[in-house]
Amino acid sequence: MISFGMTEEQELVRDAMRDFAAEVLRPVARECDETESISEDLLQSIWELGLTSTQLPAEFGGGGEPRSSVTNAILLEELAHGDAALAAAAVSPSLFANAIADFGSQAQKERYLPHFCGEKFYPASLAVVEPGPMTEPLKPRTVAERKGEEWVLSGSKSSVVLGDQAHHFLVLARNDDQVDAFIVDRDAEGVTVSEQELTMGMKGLPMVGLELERVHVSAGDRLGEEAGCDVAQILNGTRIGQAAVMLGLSRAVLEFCVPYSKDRVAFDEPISKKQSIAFRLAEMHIHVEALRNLVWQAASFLEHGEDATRVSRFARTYANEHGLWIADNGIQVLGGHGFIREHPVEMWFRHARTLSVLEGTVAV
Amino acid sequence: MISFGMTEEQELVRDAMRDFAAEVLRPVARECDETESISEDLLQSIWELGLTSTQLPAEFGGGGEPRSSVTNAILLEELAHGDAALAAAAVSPSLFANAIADFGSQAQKERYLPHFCGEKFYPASLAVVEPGPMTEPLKPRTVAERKGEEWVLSGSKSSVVLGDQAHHFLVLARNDDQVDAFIVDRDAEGVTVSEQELTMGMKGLPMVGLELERVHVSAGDRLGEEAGCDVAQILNGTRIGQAAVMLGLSRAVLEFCVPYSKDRVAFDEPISKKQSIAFRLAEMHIHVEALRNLVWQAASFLEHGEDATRVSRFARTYANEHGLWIADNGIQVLGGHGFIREHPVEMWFRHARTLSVLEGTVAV
Amino acid sequence: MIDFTPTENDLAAFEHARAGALICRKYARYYDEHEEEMAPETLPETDEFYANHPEIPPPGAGDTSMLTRMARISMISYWGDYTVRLRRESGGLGNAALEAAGTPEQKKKWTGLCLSMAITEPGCGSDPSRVSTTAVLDEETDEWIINGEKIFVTTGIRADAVVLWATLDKSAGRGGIKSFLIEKGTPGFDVPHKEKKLGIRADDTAAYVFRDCRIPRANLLGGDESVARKDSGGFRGVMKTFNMTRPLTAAMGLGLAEASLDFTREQLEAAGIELDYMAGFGTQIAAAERFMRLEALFEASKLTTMQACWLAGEGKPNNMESSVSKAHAGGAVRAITQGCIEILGAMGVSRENLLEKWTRDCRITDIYEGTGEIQRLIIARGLLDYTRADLK
Amino acid sequence: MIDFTPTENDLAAFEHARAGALICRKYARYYDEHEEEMAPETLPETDEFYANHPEIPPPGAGDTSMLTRMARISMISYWGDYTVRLRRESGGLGNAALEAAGTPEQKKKWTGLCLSMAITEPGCGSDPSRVSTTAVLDEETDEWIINGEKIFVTTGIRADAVVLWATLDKSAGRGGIKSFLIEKGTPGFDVPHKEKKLGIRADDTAAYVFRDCRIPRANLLGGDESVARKDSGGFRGVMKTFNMTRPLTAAMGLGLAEASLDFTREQLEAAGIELDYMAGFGTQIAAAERFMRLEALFEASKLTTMQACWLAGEGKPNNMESSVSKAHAGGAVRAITQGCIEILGAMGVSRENLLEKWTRDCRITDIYEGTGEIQRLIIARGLLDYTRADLK
Repeated sequence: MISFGMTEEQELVRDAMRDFAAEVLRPVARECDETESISEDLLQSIWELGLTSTQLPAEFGGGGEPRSSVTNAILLEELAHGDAALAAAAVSPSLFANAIADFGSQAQKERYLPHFCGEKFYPASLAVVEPGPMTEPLKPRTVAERKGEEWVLSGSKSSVVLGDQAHHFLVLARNDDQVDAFIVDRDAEGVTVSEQELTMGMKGLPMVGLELERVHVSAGDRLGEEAGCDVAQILNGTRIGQAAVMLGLSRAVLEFCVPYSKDRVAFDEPISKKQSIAFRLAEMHIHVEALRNLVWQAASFLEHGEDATRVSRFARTYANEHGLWIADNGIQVLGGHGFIREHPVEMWFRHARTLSVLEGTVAV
Repeated sequence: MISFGMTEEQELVRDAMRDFAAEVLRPVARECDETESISEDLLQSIWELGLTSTQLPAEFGGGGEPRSSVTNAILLEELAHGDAALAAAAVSPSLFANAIADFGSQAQKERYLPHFCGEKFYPASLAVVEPGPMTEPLKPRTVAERKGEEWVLSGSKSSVVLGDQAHHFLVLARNDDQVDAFIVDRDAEGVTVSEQELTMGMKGLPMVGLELERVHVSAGDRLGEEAGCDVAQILNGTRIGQAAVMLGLSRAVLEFCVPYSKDRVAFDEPISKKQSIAFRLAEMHIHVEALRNLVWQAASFLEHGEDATRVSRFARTYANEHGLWIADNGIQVLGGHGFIREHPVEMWFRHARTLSVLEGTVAV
Repeated sequence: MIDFTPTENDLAAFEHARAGALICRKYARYYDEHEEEMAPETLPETDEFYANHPEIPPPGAGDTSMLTRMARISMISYWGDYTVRLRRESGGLGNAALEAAGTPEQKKKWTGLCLSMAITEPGCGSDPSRVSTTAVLDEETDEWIINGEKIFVTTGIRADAVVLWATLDKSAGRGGIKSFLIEKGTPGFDVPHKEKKLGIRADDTAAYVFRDCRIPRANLLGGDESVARKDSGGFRGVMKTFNMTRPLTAAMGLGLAEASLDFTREQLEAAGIELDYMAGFGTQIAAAERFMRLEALFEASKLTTMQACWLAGEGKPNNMESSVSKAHAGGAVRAITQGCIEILGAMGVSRENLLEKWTRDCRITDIYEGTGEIQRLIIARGLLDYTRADLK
Repeated sequence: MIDFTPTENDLAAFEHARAGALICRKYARYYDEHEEEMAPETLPETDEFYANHPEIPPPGAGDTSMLTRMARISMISYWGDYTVRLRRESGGLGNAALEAAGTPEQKKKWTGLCLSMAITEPGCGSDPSRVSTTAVLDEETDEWIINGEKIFVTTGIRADAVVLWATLDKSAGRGGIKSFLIEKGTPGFDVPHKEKKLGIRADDTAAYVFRDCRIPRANLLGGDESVARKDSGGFRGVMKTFNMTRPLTAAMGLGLAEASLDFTREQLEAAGIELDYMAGFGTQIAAAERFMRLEALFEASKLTTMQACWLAGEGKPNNMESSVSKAHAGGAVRAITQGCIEILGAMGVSRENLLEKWTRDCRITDIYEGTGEIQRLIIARGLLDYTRADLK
């Protein structure tokens, strides 16, 4: 049944996240950006929302609630409305934990999931992006070679979120034409974690690079073990997640520009009374609304186990095209004030550009 | 020396063509479009402007004036300001004649050029486009096979302008990786000229398809004979020509919309006083001015024998991107009136879309 | 709940519409090239079609709601053709207005007729408050006397009667505008010509002229009461209609855009071009990437249109969403058809294919029922909490 | 004649600029990351550079004209970096205003100083007629008393003095605005801080505060006469300056866009992606086609900017063309840097490369010296033959 109505529960989640984003995330966003860090306290207080653990199976200590990609998209929009970088940080352990929950063998679930159900923030991450121009998430250059009972991984990854503190990485690697995900411990021999990468935006979400020099992992560390996993489905989750974050960011821009343009007087009236401004706000709204529908559709397909490949691409493509436009025009609406770091729009401009090119950094 | 000033002679040409376009072309454009034809009388009266013959060498009966691609770009802009289809028809014999003048052997020049220096309109055309999706002008599927002293041509062409009456065709064909142009007489065995093609716009410029079934031409009919020719340079001339026509068309849209929007009252004032309209007119003007510079640059490179490949692509790419936008927005400025065939903007919309996808139909 | 998966019953309804649309498409080119003819009320295939394709039951409790489904079915029907229908809906835009604002007596009398709606005048465009057609009450005969000209009257030739916008008092602006029911054949009501257009050529868009045309007092839509209740008069009645018609207008254009995408996809596939939806940005052949962007744009517009209808079905306010869907679709169909032509090249502008026709037909989407600019005004006012006077 | 081929002499000048720019680029990242520091007046390499790179003779009769060449040289210099220079120009925007509107005495006294220009106020943005900083003449002491705040003062820290816009009479709007020359260190003239910005961080954009700041009567730019001649006063003087500065501002942004394209081209080539300029539409890898579109946009903007300067050099009116070049470049640099990031992916936003910095730096192009919206207003007024009152 095609329907656009949130459940009551989803409305509650939305409201709670909206409040949290406004009260906790937005006030510290600028500081996190300028210091290029996120405090342990903040990560812990986000952790206590239970974003990761609530939807993990009860048998491993989770809340046992059925995972809803749609609900996750809703909450990501709200968190990203507070700040895109902190939103991504907030749900980053899910990048790893949900892949294990979805595709892990029983042994893998038993081993890893309980970590994500504890009281303390437990970082772990996904490694998709590789250095060099252009990104082909499903065609990694990192290789996994089977040697007897082991896999040997070699390659480089970049943009691994919270990789400075992650305990485990889920690394996409290629064995001939087959792409798999491998669980790699931070301390495994041959793994080098780089200094924090310096980026244009999303600086409250520390990222690192990984060098994998003939890293040996056991056959049991291939996600899903002998069954393998559906890497495309994992990537669809991240494409939707990034689109949801772009959605929240875009709405933040619009909602900042509306009152600003009503207050700001030029040529004897509020600039909001100029069609060049008013129509631009309308255009932002049009694309925010449309993007939300695309995100919801893709999340719904993913949630129901339908093939979400096309719809995820649509959400991500649209999010980039219009999210970048909206963030750019947020600056233009503010004019000179958009260019200085007193207002958040310049930060959102940097966030949007950064978010648009990083794959695998946030998921629903 | 980088300079943007027309010579006095160019200004004279511009003014003369502007008048001709306004007095002769624009008044009949709608009728030519609705009847999908161009009258012999009109072709003859255009012929008498000497657009083709003036710049052909005196030894073959031409005016002997040095050919100036820049001047041709200027005159095409003006003619297309009258009507894009009729502008293309006006200079169509040059597609063939100038290629002969530039790359033909002495024998070829002696044989063909005098036809274009007579008092009567002499149609001949270039065959670039092929049926099927997407166009790769420099990678034709039509093949030319060398058999002893002959070439055997096989393939299909479409969008051959004035092909219903052309005496000769210059056909692009491939021999392995080598692309050449071949002079094919209309009456050659194996040549089938289709019924007039029915198109969306540019209907005052009748076009046909060609079927070439093992058409034998002599070795002397390869353009340039043993020396061959620079097909890329011929195509650059057409890319610039099409950009120049798009430029004239775009300016026509703008110049129609300006007075219209000042006259048209809605919500108690001329719509031109709305920023949504006024800024759109400004945007049209910005792109018209920029496109003219690109066209002039490419024509100037071509004229001076410099490599015009990149700059021609820039002109054509920009012409399509912004010409299509301008023609589309011409309709929007007129609203409902833009949709009816009383005003020319709907015709220009069709012209622009048609022009944007046809290669080799007009040249500087 | 948020869900995007149609039920079996929904799918059957969509398939039904598509099968019918395919038949209509066979006639699409003919009636475009023969604009002087009217597309027939029913096609030769119509009876056989309905005999072989039993009616699909209306949505049940678990199905997609009626209006949401209707949005999708409209897209699919127009995917076949803009004008040709298996069986023409008997009503026009005026019927919706009658439904929304008519008195019980009026509904009883006029519902069976095809009613066009005449708003636009040569000088008024998207600004209905500038209506200058006048209605003057002749107290002696209890008749309205109508004078004025109307253009762009959709279904204007086929309609049996018209819902006409006229002003009782020009100085009252918007407040003075009322709607009147007028039958064809009434003395003083002329239909001088069918408009010649860029697209939707088979559609009978007409011009109407009224010269001292007299109609009974009872033909004021909504009855005399509508004159008394100043701020809930005819204008608002029609605006209410627009809340339903805007997304459906969007859906009509989107059907043509979807047809364009389907045609282009087939051609790309035939040419051996793969569409890899997992590929990274920039790594595929440009035509494929461009095409996927157009698909994303379509999908966004499709969902947004269905959402506006879904809200209406839920009885929720959808004024903003209606305008969003209309503005979005208006821009999307322009971009999609242009993009498909650019991708396909010369075959995109050939009249041997329908893509060039869809391009012309759907260009109306951003114009009628309020241009994209009018929709953006409505949206901006909503965002800024501005009145009509605050933002013009 | 219409010609686009630089002469040998032109090329030597461009090469000279490029060699210098390459040195500046080495410092670009450092001063971006250390915004609290000021980029130095000269670099360690400066003297050696000028020793090894003899000055290029000014344009001769057959060369590209001075102003046209200057546009291209600006692009090339900014291609190195937005802020770091081999040797800083001693002047600021205020020097151009002095040159355009100063009296001979003023020119003599102030030309040697670096003059910033202070127009924008916290509440006035792109609307200089809303200037609320006041200048009141104290007839007794023959001094002007200045009060108000200014923001976004380019070279505001480095400047020795400022050309300040202030109003003599708010009720006179634009007509009441005059420019004043004020030296740093004058009591009542404070420079509270350097602005923290998205980009051009090393550039010393400052805020100024004036509190009962007294300056000699003779510091009114253009002298007392400028008060008398109402309609050719300070405002027009500065607008005249803008006619020269708009295309040069465009050129500065375009230099950064060109740097972005050059970097992206290198990366594509290194990745083995061929750019085929003869290829048909849609047939290449998407990144290549996208890239060529960005190149075309750059080229269009480059030529348009040079044309505006060429007109100035010919002594021809260039008001429209100046705005066209500024509006075009403002949009082009936004699109080009965004496109390059999208093409390159993660490396595009990494601070290991300069692309992300160029993206931030050039974002100012569409904002200062009149936003893109202001330029479009000017262009639309020109097209429609409208006054400022006709189109707001």
